[in-house]
Amino acid sequence: MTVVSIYGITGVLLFVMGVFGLMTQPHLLKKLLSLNIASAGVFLLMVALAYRGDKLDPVPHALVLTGIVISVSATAYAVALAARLQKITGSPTLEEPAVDEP
Amino acid sequence: MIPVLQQPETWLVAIPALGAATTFAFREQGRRGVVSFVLAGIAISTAMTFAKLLLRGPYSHSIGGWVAPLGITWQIDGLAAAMILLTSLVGVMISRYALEYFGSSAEEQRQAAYFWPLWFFLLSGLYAIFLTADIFNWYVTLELSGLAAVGLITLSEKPQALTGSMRYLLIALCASLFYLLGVVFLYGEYGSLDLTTLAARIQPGSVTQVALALMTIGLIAKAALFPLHFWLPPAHANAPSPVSAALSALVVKAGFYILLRLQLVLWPVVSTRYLAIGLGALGAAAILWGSAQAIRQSRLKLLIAYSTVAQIGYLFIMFPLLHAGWAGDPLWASYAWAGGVYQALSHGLAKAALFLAAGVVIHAVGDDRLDSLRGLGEKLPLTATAMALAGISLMGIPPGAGFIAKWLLLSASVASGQWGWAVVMILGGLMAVGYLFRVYRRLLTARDVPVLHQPPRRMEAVALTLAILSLVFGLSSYPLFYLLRIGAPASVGLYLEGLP
Amino acid sequence: MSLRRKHRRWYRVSRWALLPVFIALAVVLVQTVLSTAPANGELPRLVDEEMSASGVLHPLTAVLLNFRGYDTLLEIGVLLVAVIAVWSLDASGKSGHLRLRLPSPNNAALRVDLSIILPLMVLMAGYMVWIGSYRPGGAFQSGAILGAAAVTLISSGMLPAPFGRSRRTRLALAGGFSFFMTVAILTVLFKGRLLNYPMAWAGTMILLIETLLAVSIGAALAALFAGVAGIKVDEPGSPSRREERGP
Amino acid sequence: MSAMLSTLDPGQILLATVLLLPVLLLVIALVPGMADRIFGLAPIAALPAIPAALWALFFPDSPFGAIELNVSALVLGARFALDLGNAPWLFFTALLWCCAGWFGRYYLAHDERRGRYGGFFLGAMAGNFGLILARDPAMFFTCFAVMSFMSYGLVIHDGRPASMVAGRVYLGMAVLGEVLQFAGLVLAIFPNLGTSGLENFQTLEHFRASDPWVAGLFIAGFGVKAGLLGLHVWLPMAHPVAPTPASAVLSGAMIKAGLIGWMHLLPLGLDAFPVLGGLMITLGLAGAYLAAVIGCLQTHPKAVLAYSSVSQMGLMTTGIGIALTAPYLVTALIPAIVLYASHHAFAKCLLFLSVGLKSVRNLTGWERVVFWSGNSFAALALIGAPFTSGALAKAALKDAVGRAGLPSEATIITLLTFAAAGTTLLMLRYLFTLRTIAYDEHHASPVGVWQPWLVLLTGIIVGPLIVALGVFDHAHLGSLPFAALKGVIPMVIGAAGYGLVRRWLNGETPIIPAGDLYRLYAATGRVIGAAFRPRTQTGAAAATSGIADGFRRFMQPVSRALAQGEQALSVWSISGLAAGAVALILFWLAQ
Amino acid sequence: MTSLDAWIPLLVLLTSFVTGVIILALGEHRVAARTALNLIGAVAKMGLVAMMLWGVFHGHEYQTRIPFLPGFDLVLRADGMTVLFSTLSAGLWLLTTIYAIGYLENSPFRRRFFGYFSFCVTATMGVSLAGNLVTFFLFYEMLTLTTYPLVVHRGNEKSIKAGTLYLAYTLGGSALFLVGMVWLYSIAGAFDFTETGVLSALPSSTHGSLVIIFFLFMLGAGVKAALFPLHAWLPSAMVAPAPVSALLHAVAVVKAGAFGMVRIVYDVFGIEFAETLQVLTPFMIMASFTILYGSARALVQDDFKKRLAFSTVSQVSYILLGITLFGPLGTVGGLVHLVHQGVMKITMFFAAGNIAETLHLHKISELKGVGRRMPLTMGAFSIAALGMIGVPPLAGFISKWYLGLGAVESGNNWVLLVLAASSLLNAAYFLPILRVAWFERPDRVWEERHARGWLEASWWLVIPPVVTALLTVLVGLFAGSDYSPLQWALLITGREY
Repeated sequence: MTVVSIYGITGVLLFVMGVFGLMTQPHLLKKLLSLNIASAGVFLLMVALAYRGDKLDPVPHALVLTGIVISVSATAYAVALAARLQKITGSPTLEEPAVDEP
Repeated sequence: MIPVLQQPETWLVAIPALGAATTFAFREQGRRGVVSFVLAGIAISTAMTFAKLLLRGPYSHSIGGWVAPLGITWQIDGLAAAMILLTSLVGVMISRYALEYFGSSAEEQRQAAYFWPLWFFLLSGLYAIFLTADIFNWYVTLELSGLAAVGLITLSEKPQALTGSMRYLLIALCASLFYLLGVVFLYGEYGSLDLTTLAARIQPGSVTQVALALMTIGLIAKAALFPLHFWLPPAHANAPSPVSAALSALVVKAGFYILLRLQLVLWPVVSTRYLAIGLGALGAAAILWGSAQAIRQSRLKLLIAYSTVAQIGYLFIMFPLLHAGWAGDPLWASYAWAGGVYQALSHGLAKAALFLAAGVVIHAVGDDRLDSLRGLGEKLPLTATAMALAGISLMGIPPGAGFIAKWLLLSASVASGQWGWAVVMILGGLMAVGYLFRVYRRLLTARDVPVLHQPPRRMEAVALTLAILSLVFGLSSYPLFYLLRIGAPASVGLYLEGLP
Repeated sequence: MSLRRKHRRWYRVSRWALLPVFIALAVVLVQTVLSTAPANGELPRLVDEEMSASGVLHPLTAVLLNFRGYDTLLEIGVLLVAVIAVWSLDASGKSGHLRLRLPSPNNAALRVDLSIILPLMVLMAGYMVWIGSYRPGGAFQSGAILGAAAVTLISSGMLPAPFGRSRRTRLALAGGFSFFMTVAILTVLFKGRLLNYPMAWAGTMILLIETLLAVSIGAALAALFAGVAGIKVDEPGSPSRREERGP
Repeated sequence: MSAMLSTLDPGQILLATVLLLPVLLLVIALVPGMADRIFGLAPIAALPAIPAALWALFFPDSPFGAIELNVSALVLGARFALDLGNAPWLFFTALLWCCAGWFGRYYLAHDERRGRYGGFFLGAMAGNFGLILARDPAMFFTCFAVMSFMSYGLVIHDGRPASMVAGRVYLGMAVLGEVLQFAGLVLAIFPNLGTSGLENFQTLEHFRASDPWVAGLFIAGFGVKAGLLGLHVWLPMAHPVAPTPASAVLSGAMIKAGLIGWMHLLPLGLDAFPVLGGLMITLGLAGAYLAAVIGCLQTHPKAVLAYSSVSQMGLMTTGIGIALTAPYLVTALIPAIVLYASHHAFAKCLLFLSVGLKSVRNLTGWERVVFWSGNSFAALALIGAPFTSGALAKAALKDAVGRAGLPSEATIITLLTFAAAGTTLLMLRYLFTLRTIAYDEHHASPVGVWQPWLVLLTGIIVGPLIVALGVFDHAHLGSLPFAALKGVIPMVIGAAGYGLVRRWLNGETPIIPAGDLYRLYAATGRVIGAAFRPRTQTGAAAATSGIADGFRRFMQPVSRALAQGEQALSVWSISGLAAGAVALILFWLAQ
Repeated sequence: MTSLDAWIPLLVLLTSFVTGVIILALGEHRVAARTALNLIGAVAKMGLVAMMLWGVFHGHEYQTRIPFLPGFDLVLRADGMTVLFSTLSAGLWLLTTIYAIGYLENSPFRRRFFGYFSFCVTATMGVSLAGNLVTFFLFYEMLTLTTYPLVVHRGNEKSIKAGTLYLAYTLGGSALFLVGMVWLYSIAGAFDFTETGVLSALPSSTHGSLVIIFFLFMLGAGVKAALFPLHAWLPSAMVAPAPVSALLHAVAVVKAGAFGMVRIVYDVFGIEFAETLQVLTPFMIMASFTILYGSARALVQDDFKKRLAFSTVSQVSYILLGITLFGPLGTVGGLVHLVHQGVMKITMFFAAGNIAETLHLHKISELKGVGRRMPLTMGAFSIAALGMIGVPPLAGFISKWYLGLGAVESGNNWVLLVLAASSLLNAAYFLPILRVAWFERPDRVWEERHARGWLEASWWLVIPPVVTALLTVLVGLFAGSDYSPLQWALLITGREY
């Protein structure tokens, strides 16, 4: 088991955990955190992959950077949205379920 | 000037993006001018892109002059052109509509101030999606358009819109991660992000399969395929109407488009037909489930949104048909291909028309309960006509464009002996009749309604134009098929080669 | 049983049902990581080969702003979209979403600290842009520092809060992206390819772009922060500051 | 039009006039306000037919002798002809129509609906002439139908409930007859059809029945009109309620259309259908006797006359039956039947008109004498008393039958002979009931009303003779024992019989109501109808709403399930589950 | 001439389509303009159809081809059958338009009504002009959709329900048709309608599928033709205004279904090939049953229009009966009934509408003495009713005559029983109407005659039924002439065998 594998496996486990959290955590902030964990997992895997071979691969790094910016942007917006939601609905969670009886 | 004229595709991305920045930075000043400029730009660039395509055949554009796999490459062929056509048509129309939709009240002006930049970014993102052939670039463009789309939904400050968009956002982000994970695996396995390069290198293998499966999951969630569609109806139904139109007509197609590209390039090599059948089964379930839900709704926009869920199902039935064709007679695959793309186009036009018409209704009577529609047929004849004409396409009745799509898909399924899909599609058509006529019969009910606000004629005209377009494409498929034939992969091009 | 209660039960049951599914997912993914083929090293080699033409010395920057500069261009767009979207949530700009209690702007210690730290941060940011061409760094790092500087200012009450939506701010926000996009389209005019910098100009242009981008990114990050964390100041007289906003 | 006319020779113009004159008058009558004026012209419409018929009868070789008129554009290629075969029919029919129309002018002069009556009268007349002259099936059928349907208006003329019922029965039976004829015609053509199947169907001869089933259809189809036993119920119901002149033509002229149909379409002289022939003989004779018995029980003179018609038609039916059994006899039988038909027509017409006459004239003095003696004479003629036309007709009939060589020949002749007893019974009953008809001064008519009556009286003497001279060779005619006093025997029996039963017959209401079997048919019809009658809701409507209800009931849980399903899917963990499951399935499928 | 020939079929469609569009675009209150447009359109269409009639008779080819899908063109073509049906439609459209103008005087939604009315006729003409299945299907569906607003025209609960039922049935049928069409094309490729059919050349291995396809087609078209058990929409669609019912029953929807069957049997499969496949008999039986069923149901209706509706159910199946009787005579009967039924039925609906509109009577039992109040209307009705019964020499007789001959020719003598029973039933439900109307005394005092003059109602309302009644007489009485529908049917039939 190489270092790459360890990072990689950690990455995917983080991803799965994050997604699991997203699915199961009712609080919106926790959902967002879960998402960030998941994306961190993916980024970790990317970085790990860059370390394979004899030469450091700059491409995944660039991709991760891009990914991070996107992730930051999305998270910021999501937090704003969550805050707005809480202000309007008074609840930090999404209604379960979303669909009302027509 | 010559190089500009030679690369019209770049303007498709650049013009709306610059328009977005401008409308953001300068807000009210000269907005109409900027919008007109952008729309004209879109129209001209689209036309020129097509002209170039027709003259030169399929071509690629290596960004920065860096050829793949180092750089990002755009591939412009018939399929991309078809989606660009849809985007331009619907985009221009929605823009025209939005100019009227946001009125002069302070509140509406504030909304408009954010609508335009977000909307132009969305357009730019969509063009970028349809042009590119780089799997990571797709991630970026998906995020760009996705984030813009969510932002647009929240312009409607209704609580349902906010919760809907929150769901949408979370799902979209999660779906993107799935997709990205798949991209990472593919990159790890083949060392390239370029689709063409990948196509050359790809081999069956567990990593490949998992990667493709991950990407597929992400994309079907973005495309709102059953059972991952649940975010769509609240989001689409509660957004401002031009936004709903854009979402249903264009944004969900993005996920489908990428999946189709992957399918076409990679899957003939690696995919098993069971995967395709699985997707088809989800599509079939979507048709039935979405239609059944639409029939139950008591709000117009929810009904239309569920109709989108159903209509997306047709797109996915294309996949098992493609595979059946590849396994059997390539002609069948080409039927499925042409039919699937046509479905994307026809649904886009018709659904945009419907949502825009719904917007007119809301403008006129203040809400979109189905029962508020009673007697509106007489008060808003243009809008009612738009709904009716758009519905023809959705129901798959000639001369709606949806008929051509359904015809080809049906032909493929019958010819390849896959009767199940045919039955579902026919049932779906009938159910579409079921939910659409819930609308129409209220429109035709005799009731004297006081229209609260006479909507601007232009809004009605735009909806009607789109609806008529959906019939125009239904009357003759040749123009689109000529376009689509350019650079169609050999595996699906047989039918279109038969064009005179 | 009411529907709502029914859902709660679904919720509980489905949570537990999720666990095995996700464990299976994890197993599949781990297996996939383990069976990923070794790198073929093609891309790093290509990057190396083309470094000379990229106009920069650092491969990461080369990839980020030249080879895959288009990704970066769009990514800046994403950032801008996020800002617009956040602002749109609170269209009036009157109130933020979260309430922060600010220290008094008259706090002398804070002022002194800031007067030292802020110039340093700006300097650092400039350095980051400069160094990006041959070492890890670049517009993002620089922008992050600038953003942090702005956030510091905001949370110390020195910058009008919420972060103003004046045209100047908006120009700063949109400027980087617009410039980048304009350059991209200008290269089409001259070279026929999007973002195809003339070889001789590549370095300069990238530097220019990075500089502007850094400003924009910084502004964007600060705007995001301000948009999310609308500031509420309890002290008298503060409303005048709170009301300051773009036209 | 003139070009068309110029291609017609004078004979064809005459024929066209015969056919078109009633139609033309009818069309004019449809113009608002014209009906009442045209009403009086009805007898004139029948006039051209009389000379035309006579001409054809006696100068067959002249330009007016054998006329053919083909109008291919009409219906399915219409063909008309006037020749020796149908001239006698046209002759007595036209005369009857003329007299009845003439009589009607007086009889209905005060009737407010006389215009309507005139229209129907003209229509029926046109149909009657047309069917006599038609030589192609479509036209024949057309004219037959026109006559039948137009007569309906005559039957229900006064609009009283009894008339309406009678009209309904009449119409029902008429339609039934049409339908049976139609089926017969259609079936009959097939063996004669050319290979291409699209050749024009030329003449009625092509449609002669060639197999027993088709013949059976024709027998029944025309039997309705001819009052074949079992199908005769409309006769005794319709005749009493119709205005007298209408009854006269119904019973005298129109009833013969059935005979004409049989003669055209049964394979007389070609094939022998002994079973059907036997059936017709049986029904005919049974009808002759049974009708006499039932008729005797009637209280209204017109009902008695109607039964008499059934009875007389039974004898003619017997003749046809024999012709069907023994084809070789046709040449002798047909003239005999024609003669008999004409004789019956004149006599019956006069008797009917008498009923009317009595109600519109206050008979006193010479009128009374003339009336009763004329009636008696007609009655005697009908019975077949020696030296009357009836005797001549019966003699001709029996003579023809006598050559048959049938096993039952003697029996038939005997039965034919003794049918006269029944007729005697009926005539006595008629004369008796006629007395009860009272003078109605509201409808008093001028003396002119006697004119048609007197013409007919002459007709009874001369008319059959003319026909006989036309259709028989004179030597044969001379040999007929029409003066035989043997004929008196059945009369005596009949008279005695009437004397015996007379005391029972004095009730106000008939013992067996007119229309005898109708009650039975109606009851059967009601039973069958009840089976089809809807309960509360009509079948399909109930089924539809039932299905709709069922659908709604079925949809309620489905709808609920859909709602819950969609709600469940929007629960994060469940959708996550779904997503995860889809993912795993896709992984698995992708392998 | 040749270049114009290619345009005429399209022009025939456009005359009513453009009219419809302009009418919809005009305001509700532009009565005069609308009336003028309607009449101009109808007359223009008549003229063009007459031109085609003349041309087809003299061997001209009228064909418009529009590329639709690769391999499939939209083909508008005039052949014998087309001309038969389009002459009927164009003629009756003119009359119905006149009638509708009078009927809807002062009622709401006239703009919508006349707009969709024109579209409906466009669709019908399209159905008749269609040169292949796709084109046929296109107009067939267009017909369904454009008729819907007419069915629900009144916009009340009842008409909405009827409309829903109508849609459920007709679109369900279309789905079957669509499946059949796709299937057939997947077996046989693209083809145009051809006299004597095109499918007989297919290998015998496909025959099993072809049988099923035939059933799909016929059931698909059978819904519109109100074949039992697919007929329930028709009686309930009676809630529509009278001109709509008239058009629906006589020309448009029901007839399009029947015409579709004709096309399928003759020009797709070919009657001889269909006979080889042994698919005709089931439909013969279905048609026979429908004939009897419709009549039996009509018998117990007291609602005037309902009775007529069930009568339509019965009468239209005569057409199917005719085309499923193998042999030229049956074909002639079926084809000629297509026209005859239209002329007769439209008369009846005009008349029923007149009575409802003028005297507000809807039940048969209320019609006592109507004949005297409205002699022209009732006279027209009577002629049509007698024609329906098959009384010679009216139109219905001609049809029944050939149908009967056809039955014998094809060796299905039992069909005669059906015809006979049906005629009796027809008589049983039509004649009482005549009796009540003509011979029973009115039990009420009628309102004064229409204010406009000596006619019993507005002349817009009276002229059309009188004209169609005259036609009923003329097409029957002069069936033997060279210009009668019968001769045309004979001409067509000659080409089909």
